[in-house]
Amino acid sequence: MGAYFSEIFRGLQSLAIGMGITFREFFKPVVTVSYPMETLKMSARYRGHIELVEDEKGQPKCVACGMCQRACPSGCISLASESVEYEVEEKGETKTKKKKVLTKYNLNFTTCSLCGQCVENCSFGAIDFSKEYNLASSRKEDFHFDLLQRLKERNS
Amino acid sequence: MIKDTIKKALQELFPVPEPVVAETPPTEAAEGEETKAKKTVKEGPRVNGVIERDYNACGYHLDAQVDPGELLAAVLILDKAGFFIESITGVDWIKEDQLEVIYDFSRYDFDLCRVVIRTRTPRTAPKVPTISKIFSGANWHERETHDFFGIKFEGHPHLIPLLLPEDADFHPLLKDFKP
Amino acid sequence: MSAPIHIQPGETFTLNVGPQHPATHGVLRVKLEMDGEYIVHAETVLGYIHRMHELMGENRTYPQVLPNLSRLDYLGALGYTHGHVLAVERASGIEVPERAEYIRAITVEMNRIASHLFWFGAFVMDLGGFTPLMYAIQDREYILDILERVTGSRLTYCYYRFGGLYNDIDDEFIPATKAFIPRMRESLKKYDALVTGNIILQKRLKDIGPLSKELCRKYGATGPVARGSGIDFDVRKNEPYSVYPEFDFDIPVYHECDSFARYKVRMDEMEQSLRIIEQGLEKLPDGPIMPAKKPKLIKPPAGDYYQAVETARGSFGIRIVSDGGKNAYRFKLRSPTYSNMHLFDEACEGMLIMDALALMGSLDLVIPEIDR
Amino acid sequence: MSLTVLNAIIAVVIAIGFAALNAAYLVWAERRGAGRIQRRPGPNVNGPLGLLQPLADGAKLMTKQLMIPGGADKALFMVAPVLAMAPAIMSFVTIPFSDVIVAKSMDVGVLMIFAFASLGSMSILFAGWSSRNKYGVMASVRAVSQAISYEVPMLITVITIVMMTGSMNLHDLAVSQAGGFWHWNIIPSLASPLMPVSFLIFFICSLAETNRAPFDLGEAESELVAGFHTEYGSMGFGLFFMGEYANIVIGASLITILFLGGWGCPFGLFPSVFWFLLKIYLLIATFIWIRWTFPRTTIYGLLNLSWKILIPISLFNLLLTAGLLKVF
Repeated sequence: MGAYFSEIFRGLQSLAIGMGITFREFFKPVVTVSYPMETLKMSARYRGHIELVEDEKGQPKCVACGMCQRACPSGCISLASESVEYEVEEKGETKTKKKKVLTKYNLNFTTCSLCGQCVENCSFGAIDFSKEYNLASSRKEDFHFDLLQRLKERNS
Repeated sequence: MIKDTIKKALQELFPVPEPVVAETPPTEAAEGEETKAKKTVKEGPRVNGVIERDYNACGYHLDAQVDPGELLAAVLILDKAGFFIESITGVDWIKEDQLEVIYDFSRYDFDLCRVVIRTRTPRTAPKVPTISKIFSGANWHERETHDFFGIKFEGHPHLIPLLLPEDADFHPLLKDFKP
Repeated sequence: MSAPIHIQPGETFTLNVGPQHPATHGVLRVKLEMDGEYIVHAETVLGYIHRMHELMGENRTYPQVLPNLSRLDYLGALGYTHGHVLAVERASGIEVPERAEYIRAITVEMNRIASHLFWFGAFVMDLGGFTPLMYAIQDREYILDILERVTGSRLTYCYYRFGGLYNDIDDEFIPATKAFIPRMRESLKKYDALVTGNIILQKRLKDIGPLSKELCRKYGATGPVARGSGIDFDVRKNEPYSVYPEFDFDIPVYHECDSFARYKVRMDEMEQSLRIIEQGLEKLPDGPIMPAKKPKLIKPPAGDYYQAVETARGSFGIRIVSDGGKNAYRFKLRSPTYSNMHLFDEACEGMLIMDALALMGSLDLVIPEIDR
Repeated sequence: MSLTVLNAIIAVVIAIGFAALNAAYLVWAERRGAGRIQRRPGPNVNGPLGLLQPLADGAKLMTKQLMIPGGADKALFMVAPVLAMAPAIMSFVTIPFSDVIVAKSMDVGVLMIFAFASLGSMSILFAGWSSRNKYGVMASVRAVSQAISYEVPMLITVITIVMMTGSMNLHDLAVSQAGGFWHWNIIPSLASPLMPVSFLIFFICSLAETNRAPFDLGEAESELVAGFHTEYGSMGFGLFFMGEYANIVIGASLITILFLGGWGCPFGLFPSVFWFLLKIYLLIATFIWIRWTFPRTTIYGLLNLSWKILIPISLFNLLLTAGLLKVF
């Protein structure tokens, strides 16, 4: 009999403690962020999709070596390049040299797993993570990024 | 040490234990009679027997290879010694035209001893007895191995695809699998 | 609570719990044969989110598989990637600098707390209490913020590399983590008062869903499920890896075998993880985070390698069978919930459906990790 | 048309309006309250403080298609939601909000409310059964066993009070407690020393009767998906929802009249409808507060609580009060 009543009493007591906690929480400030109205700043190391890095002249640093393409586990990077001749002054004389110039750098973000292998494998520091996270669309094509185009838009 | 007891017990499975001149470490401790002829073939499959492995390099202590026929006896030894089943998986050795089934066992106590039991079966008609009667937990592991490799576990109560679709007739982890 | 069942043939009905059901936390389906509210027979149907990670592991180079591991278990992803890097390091004999190992241990434990917190919330939500989930998520967000600043992602981390880490911790990591520890202890007290002590919860969990020691062994259950059944087994202690031998921590074990024991194990584990983090921050050595000498291409010598780690859900094992190439010849993932879930079929027979679902919640299921 | 009929119609229209308004804004209050307990704002986009949210919800529910699952018993399926809402509205008719505001004062008001409350559990049975859903059937069986086992202690408690007052008229019950809070039934007196316990029992039973957490086994969303209204969409679901909240208002009103002095001011001054509304909304706030604090009980835990704890204690209280009333 004693155990019967003591269990009821302890039960009610535990319920009262629980209600006390939610009562206190009720008066504490709200912790959420009203997302579309307020946004958070992403941390410095946040990994968004990749973005081409430009040099001082506003051109992509990329030399089109294709390391990122090879390192990518999901094959979401495709790039193309062409050779262009250019002239350099060397020891007083002009020489023509060839170099690869990036003509296309497409990222298929639908399959990207944001592992960072491409950025890690780039020996030239030519790609970096963007801080963009407001990416939502019902169309697949919206996630096929032309990174060269985006670089131009950023500069203009 | 549980390791030595288990090793001894497993070695007794091989009727004529013959000390073999060890090649390099891993030292071979025993071998089955019928595979004696094969051991000279370096490329060929491993001979049956118990090998004590370097834990730091491999991650397990005892590595026993048995014939499918001896499998139940070997697993019973481990069951009696209080091992629990970690996993069952297969490997497709397509060059040797064999499928290997690997059973992992470990212990709950601090007497650390991981035992790997392997058995090989021909690729054309892969058949291994089920151990789900001894370890109920082998049921799903065997079904999964059946899914991926098409190995038939004889006596299994419910050998239908587990992870693959119910009507799957392909075995994706076989090396000659074309999606 | 179970009752002797006397079933007349044709008097049962089949109830499909899942693949879309609030209690299964994912696309798991359990085919229950019911007699009223009592379960007569259960059959789990898997494979709804099967992605064949093992085949991907054979088709990709070792570094390329790294992001796959965090997709196994989205709640405790770091533990799984830890297992993978340790396995490859064991196979190819790469030495890891001490600082990297310490950071790994700290971040894994943080992730373990985050995972347990989410489990705690989701489990109480299974039992019908919604508010604890929100409190748990608040604390979990704090952990995710810390981890995001270091790793760059919040959920599917790809932070560890063979031989070390992707990048070193930042300046804010240590103060933020130090501030987190007392905050978390405060929260644990709150959870204790709000949930653990609650009479309704205790009535629902005590003596419900018994899993005997022998059942656990036959099915190979590990992690908190085994520890709630009185099995003193934790890979961190039984088979020490990484820098865990350096830490002083306890393995909570409860002998009641019921759902409440499993609940208590996880709640106590959070406290133990806090202790590990505390010690890790104290002992954190200076130094490089990547080894000076590391092969450019990872090609483990031919052989068969196994590595087990203790993740938030139990003993996770990776078997790498190498033929000396840059891809694994066989890449086997031994996931803990796979074995833990398996015993549900046998354990839930004769139980009421609501008790069975409480038992299922106490197993801490993450379906992508079962299906791989 | 005679005047009494017209009166009755007006009363019913006002009752429907009151019930609908309450249902709409109690949902809002519940969501805001739950939000604050969980330290988030709750609905705050539609209108100031999200006050237009109920309108948006209502518009959404009404514009949705009403689906009847194949194999369902169509007639019952359609009747069930109406049956959930109608008795709740009917109960409002006899509830006195103040000394003068009452649609129809009846001598058996208490009985009538309980009679209509039992109809409510019938709607759950119909809904679960007719929708031909296994979860629905299980939920409705649960709800009925729950309703049966909780009406017993509830009625025993009511009998205790009726015995003390000597009337079944809700108006008389409230008037008998006029004066300060020391006259209220919740305060133990010499003749009824266990009244706070009775109050607690009645409170728990009304939680169970209205299918509120922690006794919401009928809808137990983590086990039975949505319980008896799994198959309902559109306004069918809307009616169940409104019925639930209307029942809560009735439960709170009953508690107020039986235990908390009805429309009387705690200090014996200016009794009015204001005090009545204040009391019922404080009680409803407690309902909400409880819902967002506790996990759900099990079906057997719930029956154990009723048959092993509530019924014996309330029976004991009944006998004790009966004896003491003779003495004093």
